Amino acid sequence: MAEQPVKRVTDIGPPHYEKFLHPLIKKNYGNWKFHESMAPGVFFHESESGDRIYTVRAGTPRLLSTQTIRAFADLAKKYCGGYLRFTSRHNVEFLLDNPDNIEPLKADLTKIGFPVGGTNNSISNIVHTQGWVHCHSSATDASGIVKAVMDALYDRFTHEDLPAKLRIALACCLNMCGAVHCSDIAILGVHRKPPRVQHDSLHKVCEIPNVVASCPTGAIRPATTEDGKKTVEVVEEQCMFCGNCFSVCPAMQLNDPENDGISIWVGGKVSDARSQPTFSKLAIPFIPNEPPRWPGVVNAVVNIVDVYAKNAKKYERMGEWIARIGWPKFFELTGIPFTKYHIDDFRFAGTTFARSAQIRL
Amino acid sequence: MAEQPVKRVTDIGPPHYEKFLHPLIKKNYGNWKFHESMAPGVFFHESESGDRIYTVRAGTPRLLSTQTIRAFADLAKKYCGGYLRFTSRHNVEFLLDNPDNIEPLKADLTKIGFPVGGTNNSISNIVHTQGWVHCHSSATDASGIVKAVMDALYDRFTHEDLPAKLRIALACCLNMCGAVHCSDIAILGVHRKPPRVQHDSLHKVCEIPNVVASCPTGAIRPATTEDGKKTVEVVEEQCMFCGNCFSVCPAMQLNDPENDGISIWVGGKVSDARSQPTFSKLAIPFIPNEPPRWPGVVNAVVNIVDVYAKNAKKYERMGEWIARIGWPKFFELTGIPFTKYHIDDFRFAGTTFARSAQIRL
Amino acid sequence: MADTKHETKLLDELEKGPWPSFVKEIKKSAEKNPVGHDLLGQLELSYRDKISHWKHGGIVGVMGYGGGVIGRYSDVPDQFPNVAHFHTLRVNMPSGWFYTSDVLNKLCDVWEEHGSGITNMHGSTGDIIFLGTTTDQLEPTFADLTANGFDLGGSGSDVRTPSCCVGKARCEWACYDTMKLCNDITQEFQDELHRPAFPYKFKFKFSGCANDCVAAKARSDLSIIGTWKDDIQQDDKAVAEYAKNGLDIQKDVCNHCPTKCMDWDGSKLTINNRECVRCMHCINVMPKALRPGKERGATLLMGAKAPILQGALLSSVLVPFVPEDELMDTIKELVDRVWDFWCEYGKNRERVGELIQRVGMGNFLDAIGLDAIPEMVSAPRDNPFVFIQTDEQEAE
Amino acid sequence: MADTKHETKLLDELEKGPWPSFVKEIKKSAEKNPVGHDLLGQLELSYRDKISHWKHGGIVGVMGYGGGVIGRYSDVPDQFPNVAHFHTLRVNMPSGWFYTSDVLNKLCDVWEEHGSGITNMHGSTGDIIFLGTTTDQLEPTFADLTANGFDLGGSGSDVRTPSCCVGKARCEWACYDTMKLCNDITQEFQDELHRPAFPYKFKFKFSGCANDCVAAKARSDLSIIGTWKDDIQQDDKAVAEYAKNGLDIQKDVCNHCPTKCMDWDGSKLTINNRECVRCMHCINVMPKALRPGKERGATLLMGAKAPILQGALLSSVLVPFVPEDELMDTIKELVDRVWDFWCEYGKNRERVGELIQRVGMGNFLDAIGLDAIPEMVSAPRDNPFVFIQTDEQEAE
Ligand code: SRM
Ligand code: SRM
Ligand code: SRM
Ligand code: SRM
Ligand code: SF4
Ligand code: SF4
Ligand code: SF4
Ligand code: SF4
Ligand code: SF4
Ligand code: SF4
Ligand code: SF4
Ligand code: SF4
Repeated sequence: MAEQPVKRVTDIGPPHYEKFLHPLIKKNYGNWKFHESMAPGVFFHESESGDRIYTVRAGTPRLLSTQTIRAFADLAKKYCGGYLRFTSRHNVEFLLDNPDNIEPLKADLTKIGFPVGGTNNSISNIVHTQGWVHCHSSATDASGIVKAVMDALYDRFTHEDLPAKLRIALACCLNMCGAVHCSDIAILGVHRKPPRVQHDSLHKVCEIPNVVASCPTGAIRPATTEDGKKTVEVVEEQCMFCGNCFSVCPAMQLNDPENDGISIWVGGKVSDARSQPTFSKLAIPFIPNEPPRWPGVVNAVVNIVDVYAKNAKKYERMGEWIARIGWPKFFELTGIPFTKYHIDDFRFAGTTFARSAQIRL
Repeated sequence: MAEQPVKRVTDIGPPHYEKFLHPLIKKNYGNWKFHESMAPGVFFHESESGDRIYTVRAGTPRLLSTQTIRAFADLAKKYCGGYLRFTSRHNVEFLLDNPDNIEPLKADLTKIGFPVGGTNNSISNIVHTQGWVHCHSSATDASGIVKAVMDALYDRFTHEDLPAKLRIALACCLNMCGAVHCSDIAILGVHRKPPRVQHDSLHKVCEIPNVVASCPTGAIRPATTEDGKKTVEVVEEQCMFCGNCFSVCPAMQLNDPENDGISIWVGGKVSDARSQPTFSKLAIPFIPNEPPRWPGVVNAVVNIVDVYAKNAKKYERMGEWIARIGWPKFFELTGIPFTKYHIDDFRFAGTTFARSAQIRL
Repeated sequence: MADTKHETKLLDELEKGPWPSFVKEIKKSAEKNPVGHDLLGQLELSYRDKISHWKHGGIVGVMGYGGGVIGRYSDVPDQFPNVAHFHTLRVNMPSGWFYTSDVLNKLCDVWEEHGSGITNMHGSTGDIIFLGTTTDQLEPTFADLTANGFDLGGSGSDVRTPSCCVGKARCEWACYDTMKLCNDITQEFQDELHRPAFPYKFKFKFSGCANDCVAAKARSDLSIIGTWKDDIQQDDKAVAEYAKNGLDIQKDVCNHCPTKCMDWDGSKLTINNRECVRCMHCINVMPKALRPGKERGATLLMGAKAPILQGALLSSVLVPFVPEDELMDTIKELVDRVWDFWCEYGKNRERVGELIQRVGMGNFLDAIGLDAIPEMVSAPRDNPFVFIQTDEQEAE
Repeated sequence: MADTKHETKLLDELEKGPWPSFVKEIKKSAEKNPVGHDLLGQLELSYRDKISHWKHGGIVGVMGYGGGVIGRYSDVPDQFPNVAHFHTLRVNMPSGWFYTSDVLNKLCDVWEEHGSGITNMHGSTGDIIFLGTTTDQLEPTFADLTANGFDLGGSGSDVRTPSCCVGKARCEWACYDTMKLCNDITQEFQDELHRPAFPYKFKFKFSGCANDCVAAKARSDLSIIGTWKDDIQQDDKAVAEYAKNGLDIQKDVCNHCPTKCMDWDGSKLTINNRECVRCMHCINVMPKALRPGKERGATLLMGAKAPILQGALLSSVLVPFVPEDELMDTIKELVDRVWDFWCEYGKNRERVGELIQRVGMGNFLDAIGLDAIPEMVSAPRDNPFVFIQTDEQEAE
């Protein structure tokens, strides 16, 4: 371990969670018997001892001011002894021992603008990433699209009337920080132009061999400028805009106002319930960036959600529904055009070809 | 087209099949209504007009002397106006309009040693290849193994008591002329040693660049012998013994008495009935060549057939049965050891990993 | 020819047992032609050495043809002079492997006169295999074959001998005339079959329905699989009959339907034909009650091959449905375009299926002028690495 | 600090609509700290230009740590001086994201004093994200954080902040104590978490059952998924109750069972527990009637990651079952071996999952000393290209 000044505290790790557990949770830790949902965003867990812990879940924009965090803290103080948590999808959960506090808490939450819901067969919060708020790689914004889409899907968050869970995630570039690759609906920022090499600066900021090595398709070659500077050149036809060269070298600019945009992917899931985890598959290769409210993306997502809601059977996740009706039917029902871009031509291409004469005719 | 001497006849193609069709078949061509099986190897097809054509199917070794072909011809003359055919699995079929001739024909066939059967849920003839009888690439013989295996499975050919069809194919090297890659059980000859380069002759008989290019793993490099002959060298760790270099260059000797042998593959199918076509999967990586009767291979195949026959449900092909019970169970029931060689490490490796927490425990 | 019998202790073991013996067959032919003895002798040696004693094939053939003969030489010619040369002829079989006794006898006459008298009925591509003769006998054999109306099949980088299932000749399920189409295509492409001009081999196989009795989907570059567009023909009385005779329609039929589009309420079978994928299972189980629809044709799939070099491939859907009467023209036009592209861009010894994988299905479709449709895939891509063209590029 | 409000015509559109608005959040924080105004200003510019205005991250951090801070600089610092430096701190959250009002307020105190007051609750790896401060504030923030019992999370080529589902704290299905194990592992590997020494990042995620509520199988190098070995705990009275209340047990439960190992005869539910693959569906549907078995533990799966560079990977089975009480030791021993091999043979920026694909699972297993078992594959290989070792070679 590196030298540290004496007084400086390091490597203490996170505080122990026990400090933050509701006494009733501590008491019944590991002894929960079953749960029951009471309303969208509200459910309770009952323990072997008969104790009940009530949960009220509210949606958040994930990007929170300290004021809002303090507001949540105040509500927790007011209604549940100051015990709350956040979920793996950026929702906040208040943990109550007294069911009488549920309605007042819901009322207060609604008053300050945070919707209660996101449970069971609803659309929960959108897992997302930084976008233009903080990241240099982003092919699109994150928070703005999430806001626009969730405005349109608001009732799907506060109601539980879908055939099954529907999980949406957004990532603003192919790095996929939102880990969107296994979502019922994935919103993914994409570039469509090869990197513009900054010949003057490249040799200063990057190791040429690393830049060349960074390209999965071998599109990058060492080169020299007229004035003899070491640099690289990109074989444009070989570039599929993954952005890896930019990740390793700032002099490989990819951002492009006109050609950056969004792709939509569907049918992925993570849970092993019924069917095994699967990747999301390409539905729409490209929708332009339309700030501030991305109507193209919003309509595309709403359309897919509505068609799914109308056609899927109970307990069928998006991908399970499509597996049953077949992809041709999915494209027909959603009206999304199928293009050559939908056909895999990467590493495992061929394994996804229709290698069978089983066809609906 | 190349010049031809005047009298010489070329490019006439095969004779027209109509010349060889039984009158009753010609009459009802395209008007068959249904078929019904009467006994193993015997079934009839009835046409809209009510006509019936009876088929008697007999197994053959595929390698036939003209005497035997003439014997078949005589039987056809005797019982069905001289009309017969062969099947896509090397069986012979006699086409009769008179059912009274079925039993006598069966009797004569049995007398000259050709078993009647191979229909429905039996084990039909083994599609196979040349082996040591005619091919230079063979890692094993073909006809000999087929004979030994079919001797052991004889009753499975003459009876129809399996859960479903069971199709066995054999290929004596990775070229897979038997197209064994989609068989319920595939018997495949394999090499296990890198090619022995014939340095003296190579430059005379082969184009070095072609030889280098022939290797899918890039294991072959240009080289020069002490006495300055152009040749190639093989990076042995990179060789997986596919034999492609030998196919393009005789100076890359692969045959090796001690290390050549046989691998067994299971669960493939071609038909689209119920489940889609699938490749056979590795069951046993290696069994040594044991001429003349290959007891190791015979026992391995018989064991797999018996376990399948005992455990599969009606209509389940080998691969459909395994899909239901899972591969761990297959290896448990057959007692075949699972090794690291069973795990794919070629192009699509990873797609066959168990990417799910769904496990029988 | 020296007539030398060889000791065959090991091979004799393969005369035992109930299954017909290829050793007996070779011995039979040896009675007429000593070549058989030397073949046995060399094979016995292979059985002892556990190794093939054939040398790498040389290029031999008949005048004007680039294929149809596989050259073969012994690596122990001194011990077995009669098989020093032991070439194979591939004789194009009639569609559906139909014969008469007379024509078989004629073929035997030819082969007894010019060769070993040993055959394969048939080779796994489907040809009649004449196994073993000498270079000088090739032309005479060919002359007698053509005189009897036969021609050679394919070998090398050409169209290989097309084959088909028995189809309408003896199967109630044939959705198109497999034997006629196989024969017409073979005749249409005689030049491509006899004179190798491709990067590698190209195989046609024709099956009349999805049961695929010639394994076309697994081993042909172009697989033509019969299917139908309208509803399965259903005879309710016959269905009831099956039920009465003890067939468990729910368990044995409906539960095995891949799309679960069948409903059996104990007395009435209802098929949702729009969901049916023409897998054939229900028809297979109840041939008297169910039959393919009346609006028939075929699905065209492309690209199957054995594993060398990039791993085995199964054919995949290119055209979901072609009406029976348009099949010949559609296939001719399709292969024309495919062969043009393949001959221009295919590498040496690269099958069409491998070419598609290398250039990408999207580019392949552009090249042959077909639109991408979802029926071509089991699922769209799951990786985001799309070589997408922006409008300007597309304009270019 | 210059306090300049910027015009935000476009962003103001995102204050409309029912879903809580991040723009409002930034504006709120701007009331206390002008940084917010410049962030809005630059973001508005991005909305106009349709492009990010952040420069490629620079290396900044706290003393002795290689991770935990993401450096960020504006490419328009003159227009927005307050965000010229706008670094992010990743603060390691408590297991299960549990807090008290007090501790949240303390965190807010720290961040209002040293940074923008803007946060993410939480980052998608799970950390508390302090969004935006200057280099000189990093050490002071860190000091106040540790004073309050918090530490930084991971970034760069190190162990990333492990996360877990709520588990036993509030879920009846947790098959092991996800929160404790997550916390113990985090504490165990503090050095690996703070001081990048790997070829690339390594992520742990802990889910108490196959529902996988932290999406571990999709996005963690080591995914620990709770499961059980014995039989599903079944309460027949409760099952009957569900049936009575209108649940269609055949349709809604049995038909969705992936192995069809459930039988419902209208009054009694029978589960063939040896065929059950612990998918959780039936339990999910009938939480009062069915529960995981009593002999609990977890399945260890390895290798998930996002698509860069070879395509996304899902974790695959490495150890089918580890009893709950052996989990900590087993995981420690396993990652020790995996990290050794990875650090020696992994390329720069190669995740463990990619390494396995490159060297082959067989070799990987040899390296970490695990035996190959069929549970590791969905099916054995279908290609014959086996790098098989002959006995001598193995001896070598
Ligand atoms: C709170 C949370 C765990 C946490 O530690 O934060 C959680 C909590 C519960 N999940 Fe979950 N899941 C949570 C994220 C997930 C995720 C991860 C994700 O979405 O990124 C998944 C995987 C989703 C996927 O497959 O793509 C997930 C898949 C499930 C499933 C399986 C659903 C399915 O049929 O595929 C169940 C079972 C069910 O809902 O019937 C489930 C069930 C539950 C139950 C009912 C478990 C229980 O008995 O307490 C919990 C509350 C009910 C609810 O939310 O309706 N939970 N659950 C997460 C809430 C996220 C949110 O705010 O919306
Ligand atoms: C004669 C032959 C066609 C030919 O032109 O030569 C043929 C003929 C018939 N096949 Fe076939 N099949 C023939 C090779 C095949 C092949 C190809 C192969 O085995 O290499 C297949 C694909 C096998 C596979 O999937 O790997 C094949 C898959 C089928 C199936 C589907 C079986 C399944 O459930 O997967 C049926 C339907 C059935 O049997 O119920 C079928 C059904 C039939 C029927 C019943 C069709 C009919 O109504 O006439 C024919 C006779 C019944 C029988 O053999 O029991 N035939 N059949 C072939 C006989 C080969 C032999 O001598 O054994
Ligand atoms: C005779 C036959 C095997 C048999 O005993 O039946 C055969 C024999 C040979 N095949 Fe084959 N192939 C035969 C059907 C096949 C099939 C099956 C089919 O056509 O349905 C396949 C698999 C399907 C396919 O084409 O992929 C097949 C895939 C190969 C390959 C691998 C081709 C590939 O692209 O993967 C080779 C290697 C090559 O072409 O160099 C090959 C090469 C050969 C050669 C010419 C050996 C060589 O490397 O030059 C063999 C000559 C043996 C000999 O001395 O007689 N043979 N070959 C079959 C042709 C008889 C006939 O015309 O009826
Ligand atoms: C902050 C966060 C997104 C968010 O808004 O929540 C994030 C932000 C960045 N990620 Fe990420 N990743 C974040 C979670 C993820 C996840 C999800 C997860 O961990 O569950 C993934 C996918 C899972 C995985 O690891 O595969 C993820 C996969 C990547 C990758 C691709 C890694 C790969 O092997 O494929 C990169 C590229 C890189 O490492 O160079 C990346 C790189 C980055 C960088 C550092 C950009 C870069 O190229 O250097 C981003 C900094 C943005 C910024 O300025 O703040 N980020 N990143 C997440 C971390 C917050 C936290 O600690 O809680
Ligand atoms: S997904 Fe891409 S752009 Fe978005 S935060 Fe992650 S690295 Fe940045
Ligand atoms: S974006 Fe990706 S494909 Fe294009 S040059 Fe950069 S690394 Fe290569
Ligand atoms: S499989 Fe191999 S050895 Fe057998 S005939 Fe074909 S090429 Fe020759
Ligand atoms: S056998 Fe195959 S892998 Fe080995 S050197 Fe020859 S071509 Fe390469
Ligand atoms: S493929 Fe179909 S049509 Fe042809 S023989 Fe087989 S079952 Fe009959
Ligand atoms: S043909 Fe196959 S898919 Fe169609 S109804 Fe019958 S079983 Fe179902
Ligand atoms: S993963 Fe399982 S144990 Fe954990 S919270 Fe979700 S359902 Fe409960
Ligand atoms: S857990 Fe899943 S696999 Fe097991 S019985 Fe229930 S539904 Fe079937």
